[in-house]
Amino acid sequence: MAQLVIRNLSKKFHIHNKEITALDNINLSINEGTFVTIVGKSGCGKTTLLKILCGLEEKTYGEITTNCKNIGIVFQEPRLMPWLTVEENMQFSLLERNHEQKYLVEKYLKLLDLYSFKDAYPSQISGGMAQRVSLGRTLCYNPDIILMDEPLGALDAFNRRKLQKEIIDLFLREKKTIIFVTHDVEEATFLGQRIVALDQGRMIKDISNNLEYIRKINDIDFLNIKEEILNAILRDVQG
Amino acid sequence: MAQLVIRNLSKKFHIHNKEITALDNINLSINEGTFVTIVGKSGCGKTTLLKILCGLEEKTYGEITTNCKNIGIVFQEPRLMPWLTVEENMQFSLLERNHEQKYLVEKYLKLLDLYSFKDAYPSQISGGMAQRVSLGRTLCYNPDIILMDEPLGALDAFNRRKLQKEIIDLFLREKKTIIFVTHDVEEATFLGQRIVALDQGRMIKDISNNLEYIRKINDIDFLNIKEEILNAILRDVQG
Amino acid sequence: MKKVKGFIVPAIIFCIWWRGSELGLWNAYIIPHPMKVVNAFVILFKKGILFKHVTVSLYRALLGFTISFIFAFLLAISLSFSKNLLELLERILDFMRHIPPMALIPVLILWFGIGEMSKLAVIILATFFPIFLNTLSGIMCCDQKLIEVGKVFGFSKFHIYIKIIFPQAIPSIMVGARLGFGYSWRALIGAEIIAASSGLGYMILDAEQLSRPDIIIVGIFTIGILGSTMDYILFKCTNWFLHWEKQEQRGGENWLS
Amino acid sequence: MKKVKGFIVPAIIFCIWWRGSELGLWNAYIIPHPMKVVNAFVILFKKGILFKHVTVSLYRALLGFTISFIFAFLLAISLSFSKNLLELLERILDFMRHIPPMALIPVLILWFGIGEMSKLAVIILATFFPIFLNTLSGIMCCDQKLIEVGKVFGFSKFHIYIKIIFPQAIPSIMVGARLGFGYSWRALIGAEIIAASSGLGYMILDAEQLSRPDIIIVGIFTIGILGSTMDYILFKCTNWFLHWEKQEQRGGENWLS
Amino acid sequence: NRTNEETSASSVQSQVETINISYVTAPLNVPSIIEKNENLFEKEFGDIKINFPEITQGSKMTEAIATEDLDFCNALGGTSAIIGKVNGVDLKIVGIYSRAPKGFTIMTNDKNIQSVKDLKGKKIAGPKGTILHQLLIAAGNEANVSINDMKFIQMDIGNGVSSMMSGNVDAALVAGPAVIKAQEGGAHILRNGEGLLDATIVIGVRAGFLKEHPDLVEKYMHVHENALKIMEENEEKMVKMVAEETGVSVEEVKAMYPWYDFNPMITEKDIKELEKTQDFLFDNDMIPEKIELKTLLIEK
Ligand SMILES: Nc1ncnc2c1ncn2[C@@H]1O[C@H](COP(=O)(O)OP(=O)(O)OP(=O)(O)O)[C@@H](O)[C@H]1O
Ligand SMILES: Nc1ncnc2c1ncn2[C@@H]1O[C@H](COP(=O)(O)OP(=O)(O)OP(=O)(O)O)[C@@H](O)[C@H]1O
Ligand SMILES: [Mg+2]
Ligand SMILES: [Mg+2]
Repeated sequence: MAQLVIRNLSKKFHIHNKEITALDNINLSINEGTFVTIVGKSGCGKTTLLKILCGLEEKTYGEITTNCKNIGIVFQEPRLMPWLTVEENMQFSLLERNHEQKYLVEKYLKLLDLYSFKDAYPSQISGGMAQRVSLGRTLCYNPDIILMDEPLGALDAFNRRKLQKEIIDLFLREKKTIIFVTHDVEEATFLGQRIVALDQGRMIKDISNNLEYIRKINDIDFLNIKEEILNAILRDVQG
Repeated sequence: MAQLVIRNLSKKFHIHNKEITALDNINLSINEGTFVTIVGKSGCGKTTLLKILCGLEEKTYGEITTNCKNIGIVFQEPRLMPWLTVEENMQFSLLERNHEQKYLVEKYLKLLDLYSFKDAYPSQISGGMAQRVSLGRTLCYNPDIILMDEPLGALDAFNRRKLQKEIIDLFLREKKTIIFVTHDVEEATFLGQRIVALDQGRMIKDISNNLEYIRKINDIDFLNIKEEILNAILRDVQG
Repeated sequence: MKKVKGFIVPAIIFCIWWRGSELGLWNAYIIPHPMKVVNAFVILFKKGILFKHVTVSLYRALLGFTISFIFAFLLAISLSFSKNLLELLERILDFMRHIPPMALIPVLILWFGIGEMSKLAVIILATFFPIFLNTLSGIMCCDQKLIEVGKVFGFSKFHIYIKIIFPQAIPSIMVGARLGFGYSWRALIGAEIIAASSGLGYMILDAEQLSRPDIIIVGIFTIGILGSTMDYILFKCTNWFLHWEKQEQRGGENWLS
Repeated sequence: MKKVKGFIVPAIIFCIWWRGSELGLWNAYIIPHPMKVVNAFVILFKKGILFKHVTVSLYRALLGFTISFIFAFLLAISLSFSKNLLELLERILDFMRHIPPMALIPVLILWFGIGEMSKLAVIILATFFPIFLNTLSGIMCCDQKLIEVGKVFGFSKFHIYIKIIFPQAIPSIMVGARLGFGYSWRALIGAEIIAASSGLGYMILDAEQLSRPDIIIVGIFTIGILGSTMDYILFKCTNWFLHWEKQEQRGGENWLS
Repeated sequence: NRTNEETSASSVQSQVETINISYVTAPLNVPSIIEKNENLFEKEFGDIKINFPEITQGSKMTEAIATEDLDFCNALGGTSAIIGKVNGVDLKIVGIYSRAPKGFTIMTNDKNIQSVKDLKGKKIAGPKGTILHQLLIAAGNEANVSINDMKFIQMDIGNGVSSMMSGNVDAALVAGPAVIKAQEGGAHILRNGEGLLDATIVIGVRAGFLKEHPDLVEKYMHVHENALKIMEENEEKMVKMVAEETGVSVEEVKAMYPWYDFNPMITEKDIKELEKTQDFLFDNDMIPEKIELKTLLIEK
C-alpha cells in the first residue's frame, strides 16, 4: 500500500500580480520504505514540493494523502538556532533527554564528524559543518518519512560520498521512506530507488532504479540511467 | 608584479578555550589578472582565508600586502537584504544610479536568468536563485579582485556549467584577478589558472594549469591535473 | 469588519457605565452619569474652550515628541558609533532614566523659566528613553552578517547605517517611537502643572481642583481618543512612507494597527 | 577602568554644582549647596527615615513591576496567539496607552481605595506598556524560517514559544523590562500622591510642601542611584540566568551595562 | 433613595471597626500633630482602629470623602469644602480648625515691589481656587488693583515659590513653613490676610458617618479640644514635637504659632467668612452655583 499519495498537485505563487506556477499537476504515489530522489534545475519547484508535503506551504490544488504523521525535513539552508551550540542544535527536536536519545545525538555527532565542534555556536562553524548539523538534527528526530532538500549541497566530494553512503546505510537499516531532493543527476542516480525529474513544475520523468546498493558510478547500467535523466532534462531545455 | 602577497598567514580561533588552527602558515603571491582556485574539504579554512583577504576577519599572524583597494566577495550564504527586491539587491553596492550602472544591473539580471524575478523578494525565490543574486550583486560592484566563496554551490549542473563559462568569459574580457573557492576538484580544475589545495589550514598543493579555456573535462591533461589534486587531498586524508 | 471589532469592548464599557450610573452602582461624584459628561463636553465644545486646549496640547506633545525623537535618535547613533561615549554616558543616562520628571520641576523652572520651554522639558524627559533605548537596541542587535556585506562594498559608516542597519532596526525604532508618543501625551498633565493656562492637562488639573469630575472625564477621553488617533495617523503615514509592507516579507507584523 | 569612566561625567557635574554654589551662580533656594544636601542626607540616614522610605518604595516599585511584567507578558502572548483577541483589544489598549495615570487617580481611589492597591495601580499603569509592546513586537518580528523548523518537528505552540520565539525575542523583552522598571521608579511620585505616609515619592512631595529643597535633592539622588543600581543588579542576574552571553554570538550587544 | 436608606440602616447596627482621619501638617497644624503623636484618638476610641492617610490636597480629600475612604478631614480649606459640597460631595463641617490671617501671605523677591499696588501688571503665582487666591483678590481690591490687571499664574505653593525665587514670577502666594523658608531665601512679605480674610480652615466629616455615628463625631471633637489643652499645658515639649514633624526650627514654630487661632467653635463671624469665600468662588467662576451654607454646617 502506498504510504504517500499525491494527486493533481498544483501550486501557484503571486509575485507582484504575476502568477508563477511552481508545481503543475504532480502525481506521485510513494510506497513505504522507498528511496525517492527528485532532481531538477534551480527554480523547478523541488523545495516547494517538499514544503507542501510537510505542511509548511498551502497547496493551490490537488490532494495529498498519507498515513503517517511524523514527517521530517532537512531544509536547504541550515536554519540553525544561533543561540544554541552544535550539540544543542542537534538535540533540538528532542523534548525529553533520556539515555537513548543522548546516545543517538552522540552517534550522529561522530558520524557527521562534528564531535570536536559540539560546543561551537553556528557562527563559529563552516558552511559545510552547518549543513551537517542540520542533517543531524533531522536524523535525531527520527521521522517516518524524511524529506531532504539538497542536504549535501555545501559538501566537498569526500564528505559528500561519505554521507551519501551513510544515508544509504540508514535507509537499508531502518527502511525509512526518504524523499531526497538534489540538483545533481549523479547523486540522484546514486541514491534513488526511484528517480523523479522535475522541470518548471512539471514531472518530466519518473523511473525506477533497481541497481543494488552501493552503486558503482562507472557501471554501464548506472551511466545509462543517469544519461536517460540527463537527456530528459536537457531535451526540455532545448524544446 | 604580484598584486596580492600573503606571507606566513596564520589564523587561530578559540571555541570554549579549545584552540583551532583554521589557517597554518599560508604563503601565496598572486599576480594581477590571474584566476586562482582554492579547493579543499569542508572546514579546511577556505572561507576564513577569503574573509581575512577582504578584511572581515583579523589575522593571527603573518602579512598581507596588496596594491588595490577594491576587493569584492561573494559570500558562501546569499546574505541578501530581505527588505529589498532581487533588482534592488543586485544594485545594492551602487550608491549612484546612472545609465551605465542601470545597464550593468540589467545585463547581469538577464545573464543570471533572474530578469523575470526582478521584483521578487528574497523569501520568494529559490535557493539557487538567491545564490545567483548574490553573485550578480558582487559582479555589479565590479571590484579589482573578486573573491568567490563557493558561489555555484546550490546550482544544478546546467546552470553551473553555464555560469562557470560566464565567469571565464568575464575573466577573459576584463582580466580581473579572481580567487575562487570551491570544494569541487573538477570545478577548480575547470576554472583555475592556478589551483591551490588546502587541508586543515595548510597549503598542500599549489600548481598551475595552463590549459586553454574553455577546457574539456574529458581531456587527458585535464584529467591528469584533476587526479594530481585529488591525490594530494586524499593522501592527506590517509596520512 | 476588523475596524468594527475594535469598538466592541469600548461599547460594552460604555453600556456598563450608563446602566451602572442609572442604577447608582457607584458614586456619581467620581464617575458621573454619561449624560452629564456629554453635557460638559457640549458646553466646552460650543464655547471653543476644548478646541483651544486641544490645539495647545497637540502642539506641545508633537513638538516635545519631535525634539525627543531627534535627540534620542542622534544620541543612539552616536553611542552605537563610539564605545567610549557609551561608557562615558551610560551611568548618567541610567541615572536620569529613573528620576521622576515631576521631582525636577523646581530645577526646570530655574533653568527654563515658566514658559513653554520647561513644559517641553517635562515632555521630553518622559518621551526620550523609550525612543533612545529601542533605537539603540535595534541598532546593536542588527545582523552582523548583513553589515559585513556593506563593509566589503566599501560603504562608509553613513551608508552602512542608511542601507543596512536602519532598515533592520525599523521595527524596534517604531516600537520606541510609539511608546514615546504615548508618554508625550501622558506627560501633558505633568507638564501643564507648570504655570499653564491652557492645554488638556491644565483643563484636567483645573477641573480636579474645582471638583468637576465631568470635565475630568471629558479631558481623559479627549486625550485618549486624540492620542490613539494621532498615533494611528502618524504611523500609517510613516509606514506608507517607509514602504513598510516590505517588512511583511520578513515575517514581521505590524502590531496594533 | 570601564567602570571608572562612567563616573567621570557625574563627577564633573558635581564639581560644577559645588563651585557654582560657592560662587552663588544660582539661587540657593532651589539648588542648595552640596554640603546642605549632604547634611540633610546624614540626618535622614541616621534617623533611619531614609531607610524606611527606601524599603517602602522598593517594595512598591518591585511589586508593581512584577505584576506589570506578568500581565504584560501574558497579554502579549495571548494577543500573538489570537488575531481575534488582538483586534478586539487593540483600540482600547491604544486608548489606555495615552491616558495620564495622574488623571485617573480619582477613579483609582474609587475602585481601589486609598491603600496600597491604588498606589500599585498607578505604578502598573506607568509600567505596563513598554513591557507589553516590546514583548509583542519581539514575538511578532520573530524569524519565520526558524519557526518553521519547530513546526516540522511537530512542536506544540507552547514549545515553539519556549524554544524558538522567546530566545529570539529576549533582546526586545529586555528593553521593555528595563524601560518598564525605569517607569516604575518614576511613577513612585505619582503613586505616593495618594495618601502615602512613607516612600521616597512621599518624602519628595512632603519636602516640596515644606520647602525643603535639600531633602528633595536627597530624594532625587536616592531614587536615581537606587534605580540604576537595582536595574544593574536585576539584569545582571537575569543575563546570567539566561546565559545571555550566548546572544553575543549573534552580534547582539547588551547595551548600557 | 430606598437603597440608601437600607444601607444606612444596616450599617447603624454594624460596629465601626476603623476610622480614617486625614493627616495634614501644613501650614502649621499643631493640634493634628499632637493628636497623632500622643495617640489621643487611639486612647479615646478604644478598640476602633484609627488610620491617618496623608491626603493633603483639598480636592483629593473631598474625593476620598465621596468614596467613603475618609471619615474626617482634620483640616480642610474652606474653599475646598464649599467646592466639594457644591459639586455634590456629602460633607459636613463640624468645627473650625483654624483661622490664620497672618499665615497666608503674598510674597515677592523683588526689592522694587513694596506694596500690593506695585503688583499691577506683574506675574503672580499661586494655587487657584484657594484661600490664597481669595487673599490676592481681596488685597488687590483693597489697593485698587483688579485681578485683571495682574497676571495670575496657577501653580501650587512649592512651585510658585521656586518660580519666584528664580525670578520667573514677580510674586507668589505662600502659606505655612514655606513663608519662613522664602524669607530665609531673601523674599519679603507684601501683605498677609490680616483685615482681609480669616483664612478659615474647617474640620469636615462625611455626612453619612455623622448620621450613623454622631457619638463618635462628638468624641472626635472632644479629642480635638483635648489636644489644644495639652498644647497650652506643655508648650515647650509640644513645640519641639511640631518642629520635628514639620522640619521647621523651634524658634520658627514659636514665631508662627501665635498666628493661628485654633478655637473649634463655629461663630457667626466664621459663617460670614465662609459666605465671603463662597462669593469669591462664585464671582470668579469656580463654582457653578451657590448653596445655602447652613446645609454644610452641622445642625446643633
Ligand atoms: N568565527 C569563528 N569562531 C571560531 N571558529 C571558527 C570561526 N569561523 C571559522 N571557524 C573554524 O575555522 C575552521 C575553518 O572554517 P572555514 O569556514 O574557513 O571552513 P571552509 O573551508 O569554508 O569550510 P566549508 O567548505 O564547510 O565552508 C573551522 O574549523 C571552523 O570551525
Ligand atoms: N514564497 C514564495 N513566494 C513566491 N514565489 C515563490 C515562493 N517560494 C518559491 N517561489 C517560486 O517558486 C518557484 C520554485 O521555487 P523552489 O524554491 O521550489 O525551487 P527549487 O527547485 O527548490 O530551486 P533551487 O534548486 O534553486 O532551490 C520559483 O520560481 C520561486 O520563485
Ligand atoms: Mg530549493
Ligand atoms: Mg566555507
